[in-house]
Amino acid sequence: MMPDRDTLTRQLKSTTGWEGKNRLLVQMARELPTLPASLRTESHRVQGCESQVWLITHWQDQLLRLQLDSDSRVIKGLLVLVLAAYDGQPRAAVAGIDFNGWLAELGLARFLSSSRANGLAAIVQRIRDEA
Amino acid sequence: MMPDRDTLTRQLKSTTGWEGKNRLLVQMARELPTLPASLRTESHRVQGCESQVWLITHWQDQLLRLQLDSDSRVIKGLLVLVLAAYDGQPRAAVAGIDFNGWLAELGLARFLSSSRANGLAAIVQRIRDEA
Amino acid sequence: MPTQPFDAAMLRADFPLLAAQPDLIYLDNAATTQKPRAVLNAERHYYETTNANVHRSAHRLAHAATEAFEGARSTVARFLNAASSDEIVFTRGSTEAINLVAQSWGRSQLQAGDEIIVSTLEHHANIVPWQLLAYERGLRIVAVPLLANGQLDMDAYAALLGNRTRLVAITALSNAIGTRPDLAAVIAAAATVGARVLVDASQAVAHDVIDVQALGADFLVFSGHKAYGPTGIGALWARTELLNAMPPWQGGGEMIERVSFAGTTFNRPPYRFEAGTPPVAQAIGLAAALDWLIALDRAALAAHEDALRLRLETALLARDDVRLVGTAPNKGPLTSLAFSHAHPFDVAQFLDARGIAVRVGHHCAQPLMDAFNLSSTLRISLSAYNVSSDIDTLLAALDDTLELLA
Amino acid sequence: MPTQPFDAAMLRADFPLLAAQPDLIYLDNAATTQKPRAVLNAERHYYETTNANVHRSAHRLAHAATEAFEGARSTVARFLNAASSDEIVFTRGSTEAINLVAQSWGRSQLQAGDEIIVSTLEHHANIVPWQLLAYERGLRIVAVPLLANGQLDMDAYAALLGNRTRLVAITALSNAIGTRPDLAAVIAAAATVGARVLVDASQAVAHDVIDVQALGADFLVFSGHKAYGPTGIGALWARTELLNAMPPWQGGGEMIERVSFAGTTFNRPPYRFEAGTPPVAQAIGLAAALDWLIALDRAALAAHEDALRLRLETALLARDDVRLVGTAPNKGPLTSLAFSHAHPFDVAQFLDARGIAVRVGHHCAQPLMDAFNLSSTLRISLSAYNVSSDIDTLLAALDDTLELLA
Ligand SMILES: Cc1ncc(COP(=O)(O)O)c(C=O)c1O
Ligand SMILES: Cc1ncc(COP(=O)(O)O)c(C=O)c1O
Repeated sequence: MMPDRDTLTRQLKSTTGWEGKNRLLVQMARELPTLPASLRTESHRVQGCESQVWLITHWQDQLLRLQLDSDSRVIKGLLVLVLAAYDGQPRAAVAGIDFNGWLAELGLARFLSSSRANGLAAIVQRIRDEA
Repeated sequence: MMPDRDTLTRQLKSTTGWEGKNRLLVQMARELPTLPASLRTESHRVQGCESQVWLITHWQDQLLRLQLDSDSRVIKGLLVLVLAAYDGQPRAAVAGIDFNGWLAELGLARFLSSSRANGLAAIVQRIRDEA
Repeated sequence: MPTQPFDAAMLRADFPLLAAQPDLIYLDNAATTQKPRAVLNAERHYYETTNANVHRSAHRLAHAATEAFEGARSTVARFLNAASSDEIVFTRGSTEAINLVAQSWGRSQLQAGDEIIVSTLEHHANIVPWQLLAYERGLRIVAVPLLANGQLDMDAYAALLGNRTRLVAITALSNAIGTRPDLAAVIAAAATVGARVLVDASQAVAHDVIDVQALGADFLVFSGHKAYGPTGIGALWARTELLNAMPPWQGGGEMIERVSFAGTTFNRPPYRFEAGTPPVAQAIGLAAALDWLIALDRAALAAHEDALRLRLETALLARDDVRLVGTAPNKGPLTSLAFSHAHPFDVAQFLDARGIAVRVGHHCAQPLMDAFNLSSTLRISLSAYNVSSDIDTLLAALDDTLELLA
Repeated sequence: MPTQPFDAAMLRADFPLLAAQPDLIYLDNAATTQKPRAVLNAERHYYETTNANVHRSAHRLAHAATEAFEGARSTVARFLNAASSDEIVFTRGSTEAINLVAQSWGRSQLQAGDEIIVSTLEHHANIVPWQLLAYERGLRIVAVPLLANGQLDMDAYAALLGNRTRLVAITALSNAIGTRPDLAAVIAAAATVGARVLVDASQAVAHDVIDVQALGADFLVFSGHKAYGPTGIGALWARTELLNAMPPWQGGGEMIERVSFAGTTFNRPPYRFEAGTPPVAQAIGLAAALDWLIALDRAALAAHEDALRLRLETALLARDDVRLVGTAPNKGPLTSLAFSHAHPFDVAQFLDARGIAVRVGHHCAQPLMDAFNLSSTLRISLSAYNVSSDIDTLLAALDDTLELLA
């Protein structure tokens, strides 16, 4: 059972300091199952230059379903947040989700910098493009 | 009779201030005969973007002979200096003439700035190329 | 209507160079403007607190540098009222921006026989890139002539437009004689033949409020150094759909998605057009300049500059040994002069001796000078920090100089 | 032999950013260096005392600006020991300089079937411009492979050289793994087939004494921001006879001699290649950076940086969960790492949390990463102001981090 938004919000907000938050992300990464190698294909890869990230989306009963993975544990921890924000959402809700705002609230805005360095901005963009 | 180097040096050195020097150049310009329109041709024109300058060189009895003109009187005054420095010089002497040094001594270095704006640097270059 | 008069004298205090040289009368603003302290501070602050390479590293400084750089892009977008900051490509200046359009859009879109219309008002930067392209691709460059007062000949323009016209390259404000073409009319007419329009806003940017969405052009370029910003930075604005269709121009870091010897794929705009480390500190300085400009009462600024020009031109019109070159209605704040008995260069020398900086020459607009049958003019170009005593001192110095050279 | 040890700690005081952030350990110098006060002061002083457009106006400021700008060109020439300052073309940086060579020299000199040799060490900036040209002109790009330690495979290089080889594009110092190819041997071999050589000195410029005349290359490029200078400026050095034969690339002001709609003639080099208003203040900042560098004991500086690298690499070699990527002899002062149990990005995150700035990624050298079968490394790159305690702090932080991520 993946942690929900509220739990994640509580945990991350109560952790101060960049090191602490990164530690928590690494721990959270353990919750996310590894994507089988067969699904880690080029077409599921999202462009980012520091780590590899894979994203698979599909619609099930009108709800968005995500599978996500990364070779970096910190990024994988962030993907847990992506999952909590978007997985299981109806199409109409996706555009309204302020993921960037949530990250900022959690003190993690730095990951969402305009930088293309990590693939996170691209992930969120791809998800929004799906809806 | 054109003024010689020593006379020019004396006059310019005893004149202080940018306005005074420019006034003197304008006066000196009167000494330089106007080039007939038939000689003010494109091939005698030296490139400079603020005023037009014409230069004709030839060798007479192994000595360099210059005809010079400009539509600007200040530049024409400077051409009097060029004439005093180079006209009548033997080929072997031309390369050794430190015209820039002389201008600096006269407080006129600004005209010889690396700038291509006035054609003076180009004139001196062309004369040196002749020899 | 501005609610209170524009206080240029107070503004001067923002400019360290002007404050340090109270006797300098700087009237060469169309060549480059002086820089307010806010711009110098912004650049320095960036270097002293943030400096790192952008987009590439994940450490704290690199993050802050990227945010500052992309924030600068947003400021430019806001300043131009662009639909998105993705429509802003940073360049070294106007010249590079026009070359980018010529070499990326032009090379990919234009074919032999196609026509590019340029006006006779244009700066070399908006002529030579098209000539180079025309020479390479067999295009035709067609020049719109001027009326005697320096206005664009709109009838001739209408007649030149045709189904081979692919681009109209036009200045928003002539750097040599101040004419502001009727851009709305130029753009509307171009639209009737499906031609694209590139607006050279190099001069307009410091004086006019620019709204690219309202304007309806396709490309617009400007240089930071002419709008109170640093050297080494400028921008191209282009509509998203045009940028998306444009191939890369320069290759290198930033503009790629994936590089291999087998094949390389490219990043999306605007990054596709920003190969290599960008001028980061300069983009931040430019944003500070635009913020400084945005904070002014722009209508009052324009009225102030126009009043100075009229004060100058009214006085000069009374002289019969001075000729105003370019007398179009709605001119920008610059005045170009020819003299009946004196060479502009000589006049400028004597003005310079009194600390008055003006420019003499063809102003990188030789075809325009040719049209007026002049080889050079003396140009007085105004800016926010000029004051009416600058004009009066200039006029007095002109009196003396023209007498001396009579 | 340096006569006394290099005092990096004292040097740090010259750097306002480092002085203001004493806890920052900046080890991302290959991305961009910090700027000494002398550079910031030179730029600011220019804006506050001299600022004007160059080459164009005749007033006092314009004259002084032109002198300062051309003086900066002479400083670059002196720094590289160029035969003449006419061989120095100012560009935005290395990337633009390489694109200039590709698009001017390359387009005018190369034909379908010609070959360009690039090494597998190259930064994207020294690959993609050649790929774009190759695609347009039907050229072949040939890559020199590496040995396992990251050295250039000189036998393979010799075998690739042939009578179709027209250019060899080679780095002086790899930004990703630190290899310094044997440039003398590379250039001598190229000469035997009459190929030109372009040297990418982007990384070398901050560390090595460069003498273009002794080197015998044809083109050399570098970026100011990697050598303690400002962003937005760099240079191309090229031999006079090559520049003279090269057609213009970008069109605009400065690069022309005479413009008319009937035909345009071009200025001589280097001006022919500097269209538009150049990055004046940045050129002056660059000259200040090079002067600052020239004033150091360069041999002592090199010894200092090398000692830091050895201190780091010696400690890391003792660990079996860390792998040095690139172990060529005579490496430059940078170290690239892979970890057996941790992702470089995660390691860098924890280092960043302790104020240690390093870079993770492909370092704009994907073909090189592909050759090592890696998608990224963690790179520690050193500079004059790094001290041995930086290395010790880094090593301690690495210990903790690798344990945490084990
Ligand atoms: C070896 C090498 N070449 C070229 C470049 C490109 O330099 P710039 O991005 O400053 O144009 C870099 C740096 O990014 C580099 O390290
Ligand atoms: C109207 C106009 N267009 C283009 C330019 C070129 O700008 P830059 O030299 O900054 O590239 C200038 C200024 O020189 C200009 O006044």
